[in-house]
Amino acid sequence: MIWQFDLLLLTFVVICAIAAITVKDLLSAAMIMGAYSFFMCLLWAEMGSVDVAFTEATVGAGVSTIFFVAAAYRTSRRSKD
Amino acid sequence: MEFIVAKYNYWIVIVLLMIGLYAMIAKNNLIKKLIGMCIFQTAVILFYVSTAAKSGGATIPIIEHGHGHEAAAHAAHEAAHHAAHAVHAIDYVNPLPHVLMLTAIVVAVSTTGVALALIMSIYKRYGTVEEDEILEQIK
Amino acid sequence: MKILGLLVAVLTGCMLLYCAGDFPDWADPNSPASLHVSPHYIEKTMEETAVPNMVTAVLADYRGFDTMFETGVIFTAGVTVIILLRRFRRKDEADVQGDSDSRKGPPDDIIIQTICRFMAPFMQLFALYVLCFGHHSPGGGFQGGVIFGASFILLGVAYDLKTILRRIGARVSALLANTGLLVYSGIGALCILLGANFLDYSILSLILPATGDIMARSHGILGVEIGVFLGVSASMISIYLDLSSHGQLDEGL
Amino acid sequence: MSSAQFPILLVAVPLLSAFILNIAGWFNKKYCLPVVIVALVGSVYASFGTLFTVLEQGTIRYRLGAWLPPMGIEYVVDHLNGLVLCIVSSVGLITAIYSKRSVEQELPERIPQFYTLYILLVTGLLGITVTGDAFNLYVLLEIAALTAYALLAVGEDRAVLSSFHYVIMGTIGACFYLLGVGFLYIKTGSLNMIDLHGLLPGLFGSNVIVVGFAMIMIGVWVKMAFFPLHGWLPNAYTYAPSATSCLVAPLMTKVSVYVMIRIMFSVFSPEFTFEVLACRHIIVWLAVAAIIAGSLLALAQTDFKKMLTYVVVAEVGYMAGGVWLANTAAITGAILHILNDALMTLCLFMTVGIIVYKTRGHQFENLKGLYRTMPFTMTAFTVGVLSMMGVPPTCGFFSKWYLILGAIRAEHWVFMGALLFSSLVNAVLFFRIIEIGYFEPFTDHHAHGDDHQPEPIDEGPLSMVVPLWIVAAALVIVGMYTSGIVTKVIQFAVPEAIV
Repeated sequence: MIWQFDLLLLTFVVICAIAAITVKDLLSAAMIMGAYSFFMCLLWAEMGSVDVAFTEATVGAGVSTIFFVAAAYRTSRRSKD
Repeated sequence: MEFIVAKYNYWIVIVLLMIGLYAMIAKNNLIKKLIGMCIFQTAVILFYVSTAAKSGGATIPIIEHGHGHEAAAHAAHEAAHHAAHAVHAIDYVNPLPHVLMLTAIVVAVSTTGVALALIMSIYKRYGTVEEDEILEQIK
Repeated sequence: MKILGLLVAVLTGCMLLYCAGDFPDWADPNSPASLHVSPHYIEKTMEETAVPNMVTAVLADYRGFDTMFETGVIFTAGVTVIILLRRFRRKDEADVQGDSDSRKGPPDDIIIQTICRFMAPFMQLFALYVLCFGHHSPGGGFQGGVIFGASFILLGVAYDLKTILRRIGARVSALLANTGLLVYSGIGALCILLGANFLDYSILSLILPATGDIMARSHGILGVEIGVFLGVSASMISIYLDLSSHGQLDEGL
Repeated sequence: MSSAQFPILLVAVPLLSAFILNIAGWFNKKYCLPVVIVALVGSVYASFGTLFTVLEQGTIRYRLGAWLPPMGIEYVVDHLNGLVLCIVSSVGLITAIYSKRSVEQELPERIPQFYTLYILLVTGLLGITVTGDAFNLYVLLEIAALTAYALLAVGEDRAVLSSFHYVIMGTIGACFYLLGVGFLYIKTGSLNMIDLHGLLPGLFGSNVIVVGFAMIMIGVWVKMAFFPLHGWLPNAYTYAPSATSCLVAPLMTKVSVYVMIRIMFSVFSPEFTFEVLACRHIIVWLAVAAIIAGSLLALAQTDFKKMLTYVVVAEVGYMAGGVWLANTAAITGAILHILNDALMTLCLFMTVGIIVYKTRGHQFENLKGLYRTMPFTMTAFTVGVLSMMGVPPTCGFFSKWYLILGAIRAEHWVFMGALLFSSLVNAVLFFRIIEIGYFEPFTDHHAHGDDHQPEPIDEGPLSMVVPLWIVAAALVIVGMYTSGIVTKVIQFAVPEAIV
């Protein structure tokens, strides 16, 4: 429960969230979403909830990033906004 | 100032909720709307997990000296043995929100999977994933 | 549309800020949330279910009904992706080519393929470890199932979809998902047949050899976790199979 | 299998049969529907058994996994959700029998997956109705929503886009509900509804509870398609396959109204929702807006099915307005309207299904001259129309009667005016349909594009017309027995604290 580490991770999470929304290329948006999920997983592990962190690491960072990449391949990579 | 520092986790949850909600409604690209939905759902999960945290040296919700199956086989003796060093609620993190959030994470992934399948069918039907181009084709 | 989104987001934000001041301080040990129900879980789990990992105990036993429906949610996602994308009739028009220029994808890189081929079995072994040690260490049915599914998806990404289809076809993954769910709800129904309430594992001690009521709960949790493991891993694979090949199950990413 | 296990058999039998059905479906498509029908017959039997047990012994509390309530999850069945259980399971059964031909025509290769999702949707709705735990309600809302997204998306060409909008709105609603439950959890520490009911009165002052209530209400209103948040409903239900709209239109909004009533009265208390929060009148004004907007937009449609979806939005305004008028007559009317409106909407959407099955379209010109070619279907449709307008022998009249009585007693003349106005508009709407059906000459307009020779339009298949007639008869029978239903069941469902 080191609050400096906690605060640092929280700022990273917010930066990744804003970046994932504003970036134009969908593939990099998927990668930033993976980073966002990974920072969330670190945050929860640091808060003591190891099971949720484990699930978020495997499900959030792992599988849903692959789903986004598969969708970006099957549709178009560029997004207008 | 103390008022802010004591609850900084909840301010970040509110900021993430606003980002997610804005992206879901205002973004034009359907996959961007979906990314906003993921952020919105993870923000709710972060809210629940931060209700579970306990300061003051609370460890993860796994009892350390529960030494495996062979000790717990003879349950009667076990109860007496356990009375020696009973478990105190104060030095373990609250496990209930963790259970709820395991469910919420899996629900979030399932909704993402279904929404992506819908986006791919929309792309096959309309040839684009941009909201305005689709609405033109419908009119 | 942008102003509406901004307006709704700021409005909800203010509503939440208005009440956020009234939250108990973050992480204070005597906030109401950690004084009402959770002390029972922390103190009684070891006596009542002989499972050191409280989260797995609460997940599969105290609130096991939630987890059954949650596995139902991931199963529904699998069936939904099949019903939406799967191409049943061959005479459908050719697949719409995504316009991304990397359509052909990177050339098959020998390094990636060999590394993935080495890692896949160890990932599957680790997944089984996570499943079986869900009682003592963080992990359990969900995490193990996703890692097991991810090992096949890794092969699918490194090579192509054929490698997954050779190992787990579309029909096998659908049937596996069903058996996983049937294992879970079957254990619940078994408890009714033996005369207790739904999902009450202590009644299983009648049929499990040489186990008291408490150990029956621990074995019940393990059985349920295996059901979740099968259901989640098969659903993940079947979702990936359909998402990456748009239902044609020919060449993936 | 003693009757004590009925509350769980309601949900466990369809759930188990969903997986058995999916396995059987992979081998042979024909096994799917019999399993669905057997499971739903068991579910209907269990739900009526539960209702009769509740009538004799009062509220039943079934502990899952034999844990004491705040620790484990429990099922609570009282008069209100006993009634809603019977509606959900019987509508599910009738629509299952009805859907055989129309699914074979519209979704020939996807039958196993369709029926798996169909029975999971009915399981989700039954689970929502019977559960006594706030978080379990969220998980079941999610199952019902996810299956509804899929079932709505396999319809006509625009179905996929409207289903995607439904996904976005539905997820916003579900996450608002989850956040609201989180607010209650952070202040009380418990998730069990009865436990919350005990803990909350001490905390009514704190604004976390007030905002938590508002968040839960917004989430439920999105699911209910209550007026300002109804954007997703018309397109989603119009372009859906006809078997899906026969199941989803009568049930999804009514079960969400039940969830709103359950949260207002069983989690929070009536005096909190009506006195502490002074927003009662605003919400009744929203209901008035829902009724007027729904009726006027229905008038403006040229698509028969889309017109009916706007009528559903108006009916939601009836029920929400009735509940928030906060007197016994109005709440009795609202609960009775859940029953009546489910039957009326089912009857109308079944007629649309038969018309689509025969003429492959649901525009107005498909209706020309149908009274001569499809006499049985259209007479049952006329019974549904009479009930929608509120003509005495049918059940629609009685719930409108209670609602208007409640509006008078609450001196809310505008709500009463809206009720009368919408009955008038319903009359105009449906007489327009009957006029097209009777007097316009029958033109063989359809099937110019079909490759096979356009078969003559005659009466709908028996397996679709007989369920329609059962529902039309039920409209009249429920109308006759209204006094019995109200005195025996609904009287106890209304909380005593209301004047």
